[in-house]
Amino acid sequence: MDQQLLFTELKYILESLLMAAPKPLSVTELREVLGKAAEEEGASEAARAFRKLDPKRIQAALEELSQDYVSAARSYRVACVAGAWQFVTLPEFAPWVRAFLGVKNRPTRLSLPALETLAVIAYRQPVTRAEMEQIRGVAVDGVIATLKERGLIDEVGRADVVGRPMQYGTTSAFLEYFGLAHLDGLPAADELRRIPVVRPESVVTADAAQLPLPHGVAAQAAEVPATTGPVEQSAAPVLEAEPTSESPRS
Amino acid sequence: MDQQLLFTELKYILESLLMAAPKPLSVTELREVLGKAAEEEGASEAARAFRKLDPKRIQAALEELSQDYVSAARSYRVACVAGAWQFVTLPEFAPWVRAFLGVKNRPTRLSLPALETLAVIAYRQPVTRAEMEQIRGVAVDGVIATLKERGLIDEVGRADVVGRPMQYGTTSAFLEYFGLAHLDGLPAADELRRIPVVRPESVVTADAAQLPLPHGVAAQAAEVPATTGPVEQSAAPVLEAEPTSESPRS
Amino acid sequence: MSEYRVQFEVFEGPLDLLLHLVRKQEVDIYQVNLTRIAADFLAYLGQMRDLDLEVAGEFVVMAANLLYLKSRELLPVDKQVVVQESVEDGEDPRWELIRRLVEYKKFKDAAGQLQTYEEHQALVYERRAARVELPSAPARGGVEASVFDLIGAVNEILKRFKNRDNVREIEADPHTVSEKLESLRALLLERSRVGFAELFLQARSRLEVVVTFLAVLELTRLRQVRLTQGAEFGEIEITAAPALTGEPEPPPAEIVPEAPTPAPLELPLSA
Repeated sequence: MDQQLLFTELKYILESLLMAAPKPLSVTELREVLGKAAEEEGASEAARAFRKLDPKRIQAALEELSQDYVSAARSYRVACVAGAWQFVTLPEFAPWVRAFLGVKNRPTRLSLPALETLAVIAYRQPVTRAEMEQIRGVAVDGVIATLKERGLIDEVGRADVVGRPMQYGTTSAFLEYFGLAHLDGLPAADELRRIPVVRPESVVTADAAQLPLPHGVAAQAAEVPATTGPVEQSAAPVLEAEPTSESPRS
Repeated sequence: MDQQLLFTELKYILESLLMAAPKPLSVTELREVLGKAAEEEGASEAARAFRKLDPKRIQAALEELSQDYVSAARSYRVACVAGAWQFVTLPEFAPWVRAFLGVKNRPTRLSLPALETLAVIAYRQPVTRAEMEQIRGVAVDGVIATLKERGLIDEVGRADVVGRPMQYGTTSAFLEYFGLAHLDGLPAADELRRIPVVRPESVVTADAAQLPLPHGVAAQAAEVPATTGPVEQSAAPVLEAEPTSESPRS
Repeated sequence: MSEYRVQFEVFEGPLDLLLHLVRKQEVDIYQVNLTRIAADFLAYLGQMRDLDLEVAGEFVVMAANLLYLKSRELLPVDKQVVVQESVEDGEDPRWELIRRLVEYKKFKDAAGQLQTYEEHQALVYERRAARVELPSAPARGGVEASVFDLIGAVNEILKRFKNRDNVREIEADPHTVSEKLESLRALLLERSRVGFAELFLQARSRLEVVVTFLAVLELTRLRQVRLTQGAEFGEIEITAAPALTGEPEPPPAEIVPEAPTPAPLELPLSA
């Protein structure tokens, strides 16, 4: 069988498995099933062809499958949530599905402070309480307790600084709750993870403009996680506006 | 909305229901769901449009849906089996589906005694150990432990009789295990729940709790724990029972 | 802090309030007039006090910070001692505040996005397939049939009688469990293997179906018969177990043969 045909075949096999499964399936689980089917007595040539597949190929087939449903006008699609693939109904059919299955067993919606804190944790994990408070400008104790109780975050270690404070990270329940495939699926993930708030070339406030430009960038760089590397000024994705050359005062 | 559009909409709604439902659905059930959705607060115009649909229209929409899948090249289709509609995978994908259900779906099959006990609990819950033993004629301690361990049953209260024995009922894991939406989904539920088999005065098989024991029964009686105690005749609704020479109540 | 939020939920903290004030100025964060912002911020705190709302510590700290920045700006540029410091620190306090604001705003936006996802996900239902009908597979050894398989099968058979039932059934029905039990035993001794559905072919009423079913259950319980399926969802077969054929087997089997003549089973007659 040629490669393209095999790939299409693989896609349909995966599709049939998602259809028959009583739960979402990860690439690893799907790969195991393919392996097992290949080893069955009297396995077909096709079955044997999928014996030891590169997980990347399975991933690619699932992604193509998912794309198929985006273009097909149906009431459901294939989605990846927390690393596991599944068929899900589209939101516009919720009224009927709800009438049948009942309201989804979800706890009450998260408060805005909880969502903000969760966003900080999600993008900056592992993160300490002090870091969260620095970003949000308020105490986060109560919110952390709530988020932990709901299983959306957990303690993931201790920071290597004085006092060895607890660090927090998000759980897979977090991904499930928001329907995210994985953390990279967070909106604007790159931007928020890297602290891209770079001082504009022409400076913000009046007096600063008159300074011999501080090697302020250097100081800032210290805050940037080591892995990020040096921050190019030109690459600075600025939030929503042009930097100004004008002093706001005046 | 014009008729054709409504019909197409209906088709997709039914499709989403079949997709989300953990069991096959009959036209009657689907019609009920549509009715329920129409009565929800804030139901959309579309939802209200399907309030009291002619079952024939639902049937027609399902048939058209089924046709859609015949022409679509997918790994599954919509089928009607024994009057109930569902998504089923195509036979050519059976090797994989079987490999999956074989590996993943059931860690270990329940033993027949476990299933019997589970059936008794499912149909007669809340039910005490004594009642189960009365019905099954053997001690159920081990089986209860197994079922509890697997999360299929749980303690749900205490019976209002002497000794206040623990009562058991099935859990939601039970429903999942058997792919049931709710307890009413148990096969022949009404039928089997209603059979009030009258307890015999003298029992055929060993029923230690109730009888002046015939000698031959001694061996089995040992299996029944002493704690079982006398069981109220009238409080013994049983699933399966020994025929009796005289009905105690008639 | 939590009591603060309860009382004044509009702003979650000083940064939130600052962002709001920046928006009111209708300028970009980078262009914000700190002097005006400081004044607005203090005014807002004053209002809170007037309303007898407790002003949280974070707000007070921020107010102090803003006042400091404002005082700096009021000085002529050449008098700003801080400039040197700022070079040393590599950090201009104004810039630092703006950086925090920009960063905070991004997280606030991200939180808003998460909220959208949250709402969306509440409306999404995942498929939880029931066990799929498998085309009969070349199963080895046969699978043991569960009670549920049985009940399912009976249910199917009962459906056939749904429409046929009529008043006649109210009359004494000849079928009893014990009778069925005996005829089943006889049948199995003769043939040693019977199809489950076959048992019901001759049934003429719902009652007879139920009675037959109970007899099968009873025989299973007594381990006199075994129920097997060639494949999952395949036809259920009943075979004679050693206990029935007279070979040595555990006690339960020995008890039944002595069964006294049983009375008819009482069933509710579905009207």
